[in-house]
Amino acid sequence: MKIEGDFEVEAPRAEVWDKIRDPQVMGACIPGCESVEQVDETSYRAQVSVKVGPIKARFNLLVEVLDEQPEHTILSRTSGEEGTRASVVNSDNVVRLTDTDSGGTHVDYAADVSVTGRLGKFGLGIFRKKADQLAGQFVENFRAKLGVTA
Amino acid sequence: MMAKKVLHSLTLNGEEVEVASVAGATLLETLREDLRVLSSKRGCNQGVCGACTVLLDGKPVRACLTLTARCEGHAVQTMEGMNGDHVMATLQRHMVESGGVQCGFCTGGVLISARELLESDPSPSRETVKTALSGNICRCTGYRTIVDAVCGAAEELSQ
Amino acid sequence: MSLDQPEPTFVGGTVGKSVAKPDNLEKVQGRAEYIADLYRPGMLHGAILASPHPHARIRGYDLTEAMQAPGVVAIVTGDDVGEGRMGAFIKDEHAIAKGKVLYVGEPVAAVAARTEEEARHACRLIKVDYEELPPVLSPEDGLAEDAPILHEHLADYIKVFDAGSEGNLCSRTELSEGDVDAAWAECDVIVEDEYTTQAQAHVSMEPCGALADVDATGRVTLWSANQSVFRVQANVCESLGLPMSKLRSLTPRVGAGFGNKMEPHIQPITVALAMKAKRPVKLILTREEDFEMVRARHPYRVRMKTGAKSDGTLVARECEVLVDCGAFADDSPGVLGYSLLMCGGPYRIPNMKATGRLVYTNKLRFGAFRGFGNPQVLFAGEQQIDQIGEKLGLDPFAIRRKNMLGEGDQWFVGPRIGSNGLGQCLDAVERASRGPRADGARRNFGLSVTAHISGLLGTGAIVRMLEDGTISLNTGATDIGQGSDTVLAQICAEELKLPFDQVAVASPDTDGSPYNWGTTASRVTYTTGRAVKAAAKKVVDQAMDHAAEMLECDVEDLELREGGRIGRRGSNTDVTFAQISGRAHWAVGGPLVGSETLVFDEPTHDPKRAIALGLPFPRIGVFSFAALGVDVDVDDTSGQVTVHEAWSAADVGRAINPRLVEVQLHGGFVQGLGYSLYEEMVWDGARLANPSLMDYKVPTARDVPDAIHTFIIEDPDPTGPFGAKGAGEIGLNAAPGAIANAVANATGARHAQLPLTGERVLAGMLNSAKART
Amino acid sequence: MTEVFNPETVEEAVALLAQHGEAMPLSGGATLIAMRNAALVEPSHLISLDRIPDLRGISRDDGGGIRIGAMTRHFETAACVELTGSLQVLRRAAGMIANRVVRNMGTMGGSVANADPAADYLPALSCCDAVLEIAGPDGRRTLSIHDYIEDWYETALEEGEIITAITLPAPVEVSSTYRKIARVSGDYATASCAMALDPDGQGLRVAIGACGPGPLRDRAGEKALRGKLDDPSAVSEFTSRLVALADPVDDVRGSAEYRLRLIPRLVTSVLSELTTQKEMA
Repeated sequence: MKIEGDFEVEAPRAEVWDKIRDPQVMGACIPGCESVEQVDETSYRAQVSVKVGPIKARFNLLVEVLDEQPEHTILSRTSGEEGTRASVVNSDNVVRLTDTDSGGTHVDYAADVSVTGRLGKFGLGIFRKKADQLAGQFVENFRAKLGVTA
Repeated sequence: MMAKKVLHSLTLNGEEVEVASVAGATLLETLREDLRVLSSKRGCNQGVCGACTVLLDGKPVRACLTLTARCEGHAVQTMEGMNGDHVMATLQRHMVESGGVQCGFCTGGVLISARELLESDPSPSRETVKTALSGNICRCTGYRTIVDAVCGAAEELSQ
Repeated sequence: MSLDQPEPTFVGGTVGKSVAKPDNLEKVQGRAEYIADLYRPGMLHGAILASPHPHARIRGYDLTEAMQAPGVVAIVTGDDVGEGRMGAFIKDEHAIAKGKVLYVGEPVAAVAARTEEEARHACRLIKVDYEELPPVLSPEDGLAEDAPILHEHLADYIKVFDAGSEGNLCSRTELSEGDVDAAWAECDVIVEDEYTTQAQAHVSMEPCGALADVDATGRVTLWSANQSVFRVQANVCESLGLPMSKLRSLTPRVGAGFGNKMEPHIQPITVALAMKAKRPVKLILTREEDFEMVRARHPYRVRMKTGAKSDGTLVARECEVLVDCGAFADDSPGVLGYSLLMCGGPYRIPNMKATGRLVYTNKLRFGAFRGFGNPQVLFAGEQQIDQIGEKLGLDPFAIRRKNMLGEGDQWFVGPRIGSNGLGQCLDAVERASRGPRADGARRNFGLSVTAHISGLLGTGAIVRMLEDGTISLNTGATDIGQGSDTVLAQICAEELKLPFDQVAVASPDTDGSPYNWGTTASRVTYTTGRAVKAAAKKVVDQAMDHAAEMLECDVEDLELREGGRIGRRGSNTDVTFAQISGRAHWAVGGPLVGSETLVFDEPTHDPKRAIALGLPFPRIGVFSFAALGVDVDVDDTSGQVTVHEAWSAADVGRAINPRLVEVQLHGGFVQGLGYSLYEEMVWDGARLANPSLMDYKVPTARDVPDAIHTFIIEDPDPTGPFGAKGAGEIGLNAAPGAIANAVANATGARHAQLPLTGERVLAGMLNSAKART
Repeated sequence: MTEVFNPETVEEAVALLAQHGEAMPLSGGATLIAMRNAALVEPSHLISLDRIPDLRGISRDDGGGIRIGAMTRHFETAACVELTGSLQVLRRAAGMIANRVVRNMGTMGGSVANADPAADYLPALSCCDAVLEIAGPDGRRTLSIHDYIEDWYETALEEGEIITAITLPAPVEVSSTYRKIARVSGDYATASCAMALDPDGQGLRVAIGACGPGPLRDRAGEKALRGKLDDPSAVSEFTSRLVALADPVDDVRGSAEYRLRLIPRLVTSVLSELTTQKEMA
């Protein structure tokens, strides 16, 4: 399942970069994120809850930066599982930052997400909608963190 | 931790039974694992295939979607308890002869659905039969010979 | 029956009679026992942990928590199985994932516990340390130069034919005759297109399962849902390193197969669990597991080009296929080779070239499924025949009649055709479908023909005359519900001139049954039937020898009479089978036993005629033929296709049991209808997105035509038992071609992609409307 | 393992739900037990509503309005002779759910509470301007069907609340119907259309199913279309507005693009069916 999007913020690229690289900021922006714990310079753990109607899941995620070109591009991988409840999630993520003409930052993001196990046995339509929604909420939260509004 | 069992009493094929099942068990689990009543089959456990169909108070239901707790004090009938029934026996004979039985895994569910149809509509059209059986998936016969059997039985019974 | 009891009355020859299957009775009464219905004292329940990754190295397991879970007795992982590998054509598969996982859903570990619920719970507690590897998700990706390799040791695997394996290329096949490249110049009309077909799930109503028990000496008894107790024995023993003599394989009633239960891979896991637990273990898959773990029909990409002269004479065809193998070879090399062999259809095409590649991918394995690679190439080929006919003003029946192969002709690459009733099949469909049909703006007719073989590999039969003169027949062929036990008993009874009910059919048992490759490839009636007839004949011959001594005459003067008696020609004097058998058992010569084994041994390839590289079946079988017409209606609003009526005519040589042949044609057609219109396994990346009956839909009674007319054409095959040929697959093959042709006739739009969903057909309608304006 | 309770009053059920955090109300089970069998939900407690007499039965109030108890099973709704005219659409929708056996089990309340966007009742109830009766820890309330769906599988039902009944305005003698496009008989809708004509035949009410989180209903558009049902360009403008409201998913039943394509085709085809019916009558 591919989730893609882009948005602009009226904040300089360096600031956006710092926020994106800060697990605490990310944790506060990820919808359903319950806790964040830095593991080392390039990875952190997060506990994230997701709910689709009556279906509830809580994932223990590990986010690892695989490659970064500071202030431009960050490639990361999110992997995790649902405790003993048998779903596994993996996501390859890319975020690219570029300057806008007005001195702000344009953010392109893309993630290729796979969920297998218990939650992976059913049609993907609703999950995709949910993922798009979560991405939208993230963007909203992220803007808020930067102190800008849409 | 040992799974907690709950005692249920229900009427199965005309007899009062008491059975201990894991809390929250489905009727299909209770029938098969606790009572070894095996004519009801687990084909999908999602209520789609119809191989587990049984009668609850005379109406066909999916045993896999029915909690045993819900059957407390109610009457459940499986094929084991219907073999003596005249209408069922007629349906069975027509199924045997028409070629409506191949692998047989869906057959019990098909017959129970057909039995209930003939109760409410003794002379159904072929379309009515197909509609009544549309919740019983058969992957072998292509349905034609099953519909033949149900219509043949209906005709014989109406004479 | 003792000698003084009344003798049985003979009811007439049973071959050609629609005898009801004896197993029907227990099935309608809910008494038939399938694998899930078997219980043994002290039995445990098994469950499987499936891989969440499409491609990963297994670094290790942590079983601590799972072992402590309630009810758990044993856990099996790749560490518990040796280096043995199983596989029908290429031995590339361990009993359970070892070292690597190759698809989402692959069994990684299995638990035996007191209850199924406990076993499933414990599976969730097993921790597997994976190192993820990049997956290969399509054949195209698999062939890319820098593609990750699934089977690093492919070169070392045992292969039973020249597979040409390399990298992720599992096998390749190349067949040609004539000179295709030169022939295009002779053609007045050429059609060419690229077709794609989808993965179809078998959806046998009974999911796969097994029950294994180990005795005090370590010998295993294994019951399982299968299409061959012998393939079960072979796969379990190869993958677990057991001598075959240490495993007894049996079968209860089987809830259908369609190919899904042919190459077993749940059985080795169950046996490993039972050996480790030292207790009987039963393992039954859920429906979702049956979708994700077992196998499906191969997705194909077919590029096909066909050329003809202006009078409609076919001149050349080229066909190139790219086949998704999935993670393991399974029966796939055979499917690829067979579809290339069949890609010309039952036509005389002097210049043919067919090439194909089979590529490993990180998906569940694809394998045998009723039709075995034939429906995919027919979907392409039968549309091209119609297109050529349209361009030349020849109707679908005429162009097919003009080009069809006849008796004695050689099929592509060489096999000689025995009996051929295709012309009569076309006549039957044309006559019956010509009648008045309901009119509609988007209603039309479509036609397809097909051929299919029956034969293949070893088989046998043992016919024993019991003390009372009745018969025990043992063939080792699993009846998966289609009625082979009934048909084989009919053949046996006919040869012995006994009433049908005096022949008992033994359940397959590797301890006592003669080898039978399997209930697959439309082969049991033809191949096993031949063995049964020959074995029964031997019993008759032995009985004749006894009778000659008992009646003090020459064998030449004797005749076999109905009801199990042998008498002197021209006299009423005779002896009964009971008298003969009694004499044989207690006085002279010993009990009467006739046995026969055979293998179909006519070569497929005629080297004088054709070039063949990587042919997995050097000997295949005899040809059955069929024609299928359908009347479809396309809904203007949704584009959805409804099949109102179907005419299915099949030349099966001789229908031993006409009713059972008809039901094969009905059932095959309906499974083909689902394949043509909506059945499709969908992947989201590496994950199968619809492994449930909620999301994967098969036809219900309301989705199929009530009017499926069948026409049995009997053009007896000289080698078949009473002339019979196979009928198991031929009813399905032609469905996608016929339905696609009907949809094209109804909407004006051709479709090169299956299934023909409402969505695709509507898009086609809108495009062709646009093209017209 | 799930503990099951069989309360006999609504109050008892509501109290049990409040008492057990992970408890879920269970009505017919056709969906919830299927989800539990697949481990999609793992409730610690199930509060079965099966033995609460108040939740059963279909009745008529003094004004002719119809009240359908939440535990009314699909087969009862499909056979209910009170559902005539403008309410025929609901009866037809009930008769198209899954298959005969599942219709013996599933309930209207359960289906509405589950809020599957592809299920059949919601568009039909939207077309009927139904009102939900709800009971919860804070007492009883009613809610218009139009305010019920908030998002994908998200409803205005609060934690601990259950639906007790669905009420419908008194039927009027007009044509109404329900049509669904589904892959096979008994499947969930790829797209569906519930439609009723106005009593004077000059206007319509229409709700589209399976093309967004909830039924698509454009009441302003319906108003604008009044008197212009035989004007193809007005109908086309109306269906374009519905398409603009849609937010369909791509799933195994069809792509979002196909669903968008189906909306105007369904509306046009069902409208022509209803107007033909009216002319014939």
